[in-house]
Amino acid sequence: MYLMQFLVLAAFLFCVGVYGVLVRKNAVLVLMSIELILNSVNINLVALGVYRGYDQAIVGQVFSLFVIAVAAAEVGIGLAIVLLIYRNRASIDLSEVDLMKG
Amino acid sequence: MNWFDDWALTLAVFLPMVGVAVLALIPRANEDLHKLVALVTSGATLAVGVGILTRFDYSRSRMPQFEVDRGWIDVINSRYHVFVDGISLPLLALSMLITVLCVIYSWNHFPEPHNPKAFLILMLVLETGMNGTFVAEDLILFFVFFELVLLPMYFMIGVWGGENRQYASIKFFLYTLFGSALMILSFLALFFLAPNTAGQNTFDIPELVAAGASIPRSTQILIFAGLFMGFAIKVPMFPFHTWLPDAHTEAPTVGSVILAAVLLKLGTYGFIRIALPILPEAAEAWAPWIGGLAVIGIIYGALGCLAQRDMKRLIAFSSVAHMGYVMLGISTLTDYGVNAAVFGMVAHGLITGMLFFLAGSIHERYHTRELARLGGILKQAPHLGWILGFCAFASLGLPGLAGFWGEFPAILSAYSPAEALDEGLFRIYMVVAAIGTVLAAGYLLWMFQRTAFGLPKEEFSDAHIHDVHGPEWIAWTPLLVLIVVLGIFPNLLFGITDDAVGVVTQAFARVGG
Amino acid sequence: MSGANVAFGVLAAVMAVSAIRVVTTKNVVHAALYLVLVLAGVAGIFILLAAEFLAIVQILVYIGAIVVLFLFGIMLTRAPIGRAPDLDNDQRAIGAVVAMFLFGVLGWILYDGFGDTQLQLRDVGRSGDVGASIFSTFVVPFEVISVLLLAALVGAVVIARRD
Amino acid sequence: MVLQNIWVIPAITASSFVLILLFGRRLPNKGAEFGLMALTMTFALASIGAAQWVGRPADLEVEPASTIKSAEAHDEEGGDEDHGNKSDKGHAGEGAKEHAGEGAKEHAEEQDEGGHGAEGTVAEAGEGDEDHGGGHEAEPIRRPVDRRWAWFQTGDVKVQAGTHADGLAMAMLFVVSLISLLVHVFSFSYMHGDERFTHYYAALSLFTTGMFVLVTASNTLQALFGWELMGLCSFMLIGHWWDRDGNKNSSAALKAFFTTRTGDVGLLVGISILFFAAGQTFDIETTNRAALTGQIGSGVLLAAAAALLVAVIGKSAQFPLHTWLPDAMAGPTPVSALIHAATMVVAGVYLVARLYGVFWVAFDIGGGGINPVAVVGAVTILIAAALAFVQADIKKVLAYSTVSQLGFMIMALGVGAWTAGIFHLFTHAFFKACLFLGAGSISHSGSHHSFDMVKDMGGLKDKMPWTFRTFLVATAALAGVPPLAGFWSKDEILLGAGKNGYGLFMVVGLIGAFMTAAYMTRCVYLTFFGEPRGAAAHHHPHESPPLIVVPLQVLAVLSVFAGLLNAPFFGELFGKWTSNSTVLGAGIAHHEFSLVAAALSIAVAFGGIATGYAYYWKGFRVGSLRHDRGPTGMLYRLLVRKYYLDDLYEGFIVRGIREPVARAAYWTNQKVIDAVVNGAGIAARGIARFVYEIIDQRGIDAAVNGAGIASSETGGLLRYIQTGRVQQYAALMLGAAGVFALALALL
Repeated sequence: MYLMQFLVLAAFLFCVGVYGVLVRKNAVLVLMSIELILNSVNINLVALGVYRGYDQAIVGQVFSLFVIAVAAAEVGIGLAIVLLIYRNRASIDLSEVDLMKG
Repeated sequence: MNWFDDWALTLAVFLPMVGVAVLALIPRANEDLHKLVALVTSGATLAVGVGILTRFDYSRSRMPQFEVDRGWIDVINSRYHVFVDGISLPLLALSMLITVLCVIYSWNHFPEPHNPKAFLILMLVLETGMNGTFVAEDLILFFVFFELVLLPMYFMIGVWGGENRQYASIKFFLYTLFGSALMILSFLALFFLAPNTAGQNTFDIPELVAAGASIPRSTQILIFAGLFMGFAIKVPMFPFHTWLPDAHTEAPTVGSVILAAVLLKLGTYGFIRIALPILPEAAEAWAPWIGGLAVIGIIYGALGCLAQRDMKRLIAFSSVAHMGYVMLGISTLTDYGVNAAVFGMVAHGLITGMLFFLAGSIHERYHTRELARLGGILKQAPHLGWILGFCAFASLGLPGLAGFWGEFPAILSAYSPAEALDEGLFRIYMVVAAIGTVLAAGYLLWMFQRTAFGLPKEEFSDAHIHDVHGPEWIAWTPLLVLIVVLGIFPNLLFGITDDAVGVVTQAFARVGG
Repeated sequence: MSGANVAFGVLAAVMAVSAIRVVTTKNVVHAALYLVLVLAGVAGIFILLAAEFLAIVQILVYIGAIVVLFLFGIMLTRAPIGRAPDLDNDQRAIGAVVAMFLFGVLGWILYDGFGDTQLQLRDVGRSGDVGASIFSTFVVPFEVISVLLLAALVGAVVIARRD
Repeated sequence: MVLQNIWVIPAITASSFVLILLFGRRLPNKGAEFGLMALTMTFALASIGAAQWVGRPADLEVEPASTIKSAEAHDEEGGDEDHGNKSDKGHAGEGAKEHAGEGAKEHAEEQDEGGHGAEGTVAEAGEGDEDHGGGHEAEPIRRPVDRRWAWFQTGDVKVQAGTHADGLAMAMLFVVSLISLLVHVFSFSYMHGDERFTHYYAALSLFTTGMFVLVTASNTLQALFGWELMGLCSFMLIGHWWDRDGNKNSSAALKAFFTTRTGDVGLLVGISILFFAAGQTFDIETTNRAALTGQIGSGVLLAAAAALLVAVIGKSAQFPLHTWLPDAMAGPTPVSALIHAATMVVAGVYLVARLYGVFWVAFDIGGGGINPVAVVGAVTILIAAALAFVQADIKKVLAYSTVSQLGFMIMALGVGAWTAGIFHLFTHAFFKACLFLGAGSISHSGSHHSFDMVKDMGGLKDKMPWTFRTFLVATAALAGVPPLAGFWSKDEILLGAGKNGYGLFMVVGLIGAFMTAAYMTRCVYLTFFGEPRGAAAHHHPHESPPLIVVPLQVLAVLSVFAGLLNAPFFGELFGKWTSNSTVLGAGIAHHEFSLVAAALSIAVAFGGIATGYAYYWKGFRVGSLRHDRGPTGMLYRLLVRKYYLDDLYEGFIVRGIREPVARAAYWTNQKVIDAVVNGAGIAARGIARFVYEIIDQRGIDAAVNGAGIASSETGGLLRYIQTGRVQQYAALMLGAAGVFALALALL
C-alpha cells in the first residue's frame, strides 16, 4: 500500500467537503460538509502516524480521537445555533444570513 | 535576583495579558475597577521595566541581556528567544511608559462609545504586542508580535474613531497587512536560504546575522525589498504614508498617541534590528533609495503640513517628516546615523505623542480641531497653550530639547555616509534635510500662532475652557520632563545605544573611520 | 494486488460516490444517510490502517451520535423531507472551481512529497497504548477537551433555550 | 578663578529662569527679583572675570598661519588622560600640530593637556604674511582658559561640553551681562503692571542665558544651543503682546524666528561640514587650527564658510535677510534694546569672530580681494542706512541703524579688521542700548505709548531733560563724534579697510558713517525739537521715573568713555586683551592710528550731522530757499550758511537719497525681498496645497484607493465582495489558501 492513496482519498473528501460548505444553502447540510472535512483530517492523521512508526501511529490516533470529540462538540453547538437562527428567522437559508455585511 | 533576570522580559511582555484576563472577568459596568486593574497592570509592567533599566549592565550594552532562549515551535526551528540590548532597551521603556500614561490620560475621558473595559483590554493587548516586538529575537516571534498590534489598533480606530473611522481603520489594516505579507515572504526566504553554522534552517535573528552575508547579493536585494515594504509601510516612508494621516485623524486620542509614539517605531526598529545587520550588502544597495525617499518624505511631509486645516492631521503629516529624519539616519549606515535614528525614534515618540495628547485635549475642550476656528488658547487655558508651544518647539528640533538630537545628528551623518555609498548624493540629502528644518519651524509655529495666540474666536469667547487638569498633568509631566532631560543630557540615550549600534553598523566600513 | 488494496479500492469508491452525493443530493435526509456511508467508510479505512479502537469510536460517536443529531436537527428545523429544489446557492460554479483547484494543488503537493512512499504496517495499534498515551503524554489536552465538551454542552443549552 | 568657572554665569541665569517660572507669580515683585539678582551676580562675576583676564600674564606665543603650516608636527604624547574632567589647563594646539592620521578621539582628548605641551612645539617666528601692510610681530598673548566635560558619545567620537574663556568671550560676557542688567532694571518700571510680567522676566533670563551659552561655548554644537535658545526667546519676547493688534505681533515673532531659522540651515550644514573636515570634532579651536594649517581642503572649507555666512546673514539681520528686524519692534522696547545691543543680532558677528580662522582661509580675507563677508556687510550698511531716512517710527529708525552698524561689524571682519569689528560691537552695545531705552522712556512718559516721531513727538527736550541728554550723547556716539565711543571703533574699521587693501569698502564705510550721522540728527530733531505734536502735546509729557533714567545715565556715561579702551593714547588695551590665537594665527595686520583717517572720519561724522541738522531745521521753515548749488564746499557752507546748503543738499543728495534711492530701497525691501519671503511662504502653501490635493489625495492616495474607487465606478466590485455572506468569504479564503499553498510549494 502506498501512503499516497490514503492522503489523496483524504484530500478528495476534504475538497468535496469544501465544495459542500461553499455551495449548500441549508445550514444543516453545511455542518455535514464540515464533518466530511474533519474526517478527511482524521484519515490524514492516522495514515501519517502509521507512516512514522508505531509510536507516532498511536499519537495520530489520539489526535483523531480529540478531533472526534471536538467534532461532537462542534456539531452540538452548531445545531444549537442553527435552531436559534431558525427560530428567529423561520429559515436556515444561509444565503439570507448576511449579518457580517458591514 | 537571577530569577528576575530570567523572567523579566517574559513578564514585561505577558504581564499585560494577565491584566487582560482579569479585565475580561470583571463585569462591564464596574468601570472604576477596570481602570484600576488596567493602571495596576500597566504600572506593574512599567515597574518591571524600571527593574530592567536598573539591572541592565550599561557597560555591556552591545551584549544581549535578560536573554531567554527556549524551544517554541520545534518543527520549523522557531524559538522563544528574547533579549534586550542597547537598541531595544530605550524603545521597550518608551512603550511601557507610554501605555501607563495613556491609561492615566484616559481616566476621565474615554472616547465615544465609551466602554472602558474593551478599550483598556485593547490597550493592554497593544502593550504586549509592542513590548514583544522590541524584545523578540526570532523572526516568527517578531512577526507574531508585529501583527498582534494590528488588531487592537484596528478596533481602536474602527470603534472609537472619528466620523470616517471605517475607512481609516480598513485602510490602516489592509495597508499594513499588505506590507506584512511581503515581509513574511522575506522571512521565509531567509529561513530557507541562510542556514546557521550547524546547517539548520533557522529564524533566530542573531544566527541569521551571522549567516546572512552568505546569501548572494542579488538574492539579498530581493529579500531586502520584501523587508523594506513591510517596514517602510509601518514607518511610514513616502510614498507609503497615506494611511497615516487618515488613521491618526480618525483614531481616538490615546490611539493616536500609541500609534505615533510606538507603532511607527516598529518599522524603523525592524530596519535596524533585522534588515540592516542580516543583509548588509542589500542594505548598501538600497540605502541611496531609502535616503532619497527619506528626504523626499521630510520635505513632502512638511509641505503636507502647511496645507492642513486640521490640527491632528497636521501633526500626523509632521510624523512623516520626522520619520524621514530617522530613516535618513538609518540610510547612512553609520554609527552617527543609526544612533541618531534611535534617538529620533525615542524623541519623536515623546514629542509627537505629547502633541497628539494636546490635540486630543484641545478637541475635547473646543469640539473642533480646525485651525481656523481655534485661537487664543493662551488666553483661556494658558498652561495648555504653553505646553503646546513647548512641544511645537521641541518638535521643530530646538537644541536643548529632545527633538534636536534626532534631527541634527541625522543631518550630520548624511555628510559622511558609509563607504559604499555615494558621498555627493548624501550631501545633497543633507542640505535638503536641513531645509526641512525651516519648513518644520514654519508649519509648527504657524499652527501654534493660529491656535494659541490672538484672542479666542467669537464662538468660543464665552465658553468656559478648563485649563490642564489632574490626569493630564500626571500623564504629561513625565513626557515633558524627559523631553528636556534628554535634550540636555543626550548621553542618557546615546550612552545606551552607541555600543549596540556599533554591532549593527560594523558590517559597513565608513570613510576615514 | 493484496487484499488490503482491494478493500481500500472498494471503500474509497464507495466513499467518494457517497461524499459527492452528500453535497449534491436534493434530499436532506438522503444527504444524512450518505454521510453515514462515508463515515462508515472512514471507519473501514481506520481498520485498514490498523486503528481498530478508532474505528469503533468512529462508528459509535459519528454514526451513533452525530448523525442522529443531524437527523434531529433536520426535523426540528422542518427541513423538507422530500426532494427540495433549492438546497444550493448560486455559487456552485465558484465552489466547484475552488474545490477542484484545491484538490489539484493538494494532489500535486502530495504526489510531490509522498509519490512513492510505501506504508509498512508492522503492528496493530493496541487500545491500551492509546489509552496510556492519552493519560500520560496528552493528559492536559484531554482535560481541555473535556472542559470544551462541558462548555459546548452548557453553550448549546444556553443558545437553544427558549426564553 | 572665575575664568575656569564661567559656566556658572549661564547657569545662574538659567536657574533664574526656572525659579521665575516656578515661583515668580507668588512673589511680591512677580519674579523680577530673581532676574535682577541673577543679572547682578552675573555682572559681578563677568566683571571679576574680565579683571582676572586682564591680570593674566601674556605668555603664549603665536606665529602666523604660514609658519604653522611649515613647522613640523611634534606629536605630544599625553600623560594621564582624564577625559577632560575638571582639568584646568591651557589650551592645546598652539603648537604646530598636524594630527595626521590620528583618530578624532585622541584629538579631542588632547585638548586637555595640550597646554604644557604647547611650548615645546612653538616654532620660531618665521616670515609672516607680509602682503598686507602692517606686518605682524609675534607678541605673546594670554592663554585662554578651557574646561571640558564629557557630554555624549556617538559613534567613536566623544563629544565634550566645555567653556572657553578668552578675551573675546570675557568682553562679550561683560557687555551682555551689563546691558542685560540695565534692561532688567529698566523693564521693572517700564513693564510695570503688564499682565505677563512674570513671563516677561522669565524670557529675559532665558534670553540672556542663550547669549551666555553662545559666548562661552567651546564647540560649535554648544554655540548652536545658545544660538537657537535666543531664537526661541526672541520669538517669545517679540510676540510678548500676542493678544494685541490681531496677528501683527505674533506674526512679527514668527517672522523673526522663521527668518533666522532659514539662516540656520546654513549653520546646521556648516557645522556638519566642519565637524568632519576638522577630524570629527566640534571644538572651535581645533577647527580654526585645522583651517589655518591647511588641513581642510579649500573646497570643503569654502562650502562650510559659505553655509555659515548664510547663518550669519540671517541672525545678524544682514542684507537680504534683514527684514525681520524692523518688524521685531513689535516687542517691548527693552527687549529691542537687548536684542539689538548685546544679544541675538550680534551673535552672527560673534560667530564670524569665533570661527575667524575658517572665514579667513576660506574667503582669503588676507588677500585684499573682494570677498562675500565684506560685500554683505558693505551692502547692508548702505541699504539699511538709506532706509532709516524714511521711517516715522523712532524704533524703526534705530532698528535700521542697528542693521547698518552690524553691516559695519561684518564688513570689518570681512576686510580683516578683526579687532575693530569686535570693538565696534563692544561700543555699539552701549550707545544703541541707550538709544533704545531712551526711545522706551519717551514712549513711556512722553508720547503716551506711541513711537511715531512725526505725529506724537517733538519738543520733548525740556519736558524730559535726562532722556534728552542721554539720547543726545548716544546719538553723538553713534554718529562718530570724537571722542565718544563710536568714533574710535568706526574709525578703526575704516582704517583697517583702507590699509588692508579694501579701498572700496572704506569709501562705503565713509558714506555709511555720513548717512548714520544724518539720519540720527533727523531722529533727534523730530523727537526733541520743534513744536510738540499729537500725544506729546496733549498727554502732559514728563520725565520718567528713576528706574528708567538711571540705566540711561549709566549707558550714556559708558557711551562716552568706552571708546577710550582702544584709543591709541591709552595703549589700545582692548585689542591686546582680546587678541587670541585664531586671529594672530591668521596673521592679521595691526595698524597704527592714522590722523588722516581720523580726520576723514570726523569730517564725515560732522558732515552728516550738519547735513541732517540743516535739512530738517529747514524742513520746518519756509520753502523759498530751494536753490541748487554745486556740491563743492559742502561741508564748510553747511556749517556757516545753512540755507543754501540745505537747498543743495535737498535737491541733490538728500532728496536723491531720500526719494528715489531710499524709496526704491524701501520698495525693494517691502515689495521684493519681503515679497519673496512672503511669496515663498505663499508659494510653499500653494505648492503644498497642490501637492496635497492633487498628488497626494488624487495621485498617490488614489492609487491606494484605486481598486475601491475604480470598482465603485464600474459596478461595485469591492462592494460585491463584501456581501456579509460567510460562504463567499469562505470561498475567497480557501481559494487564497490554495494560491498560497501553491506559492509555497513552488518556492
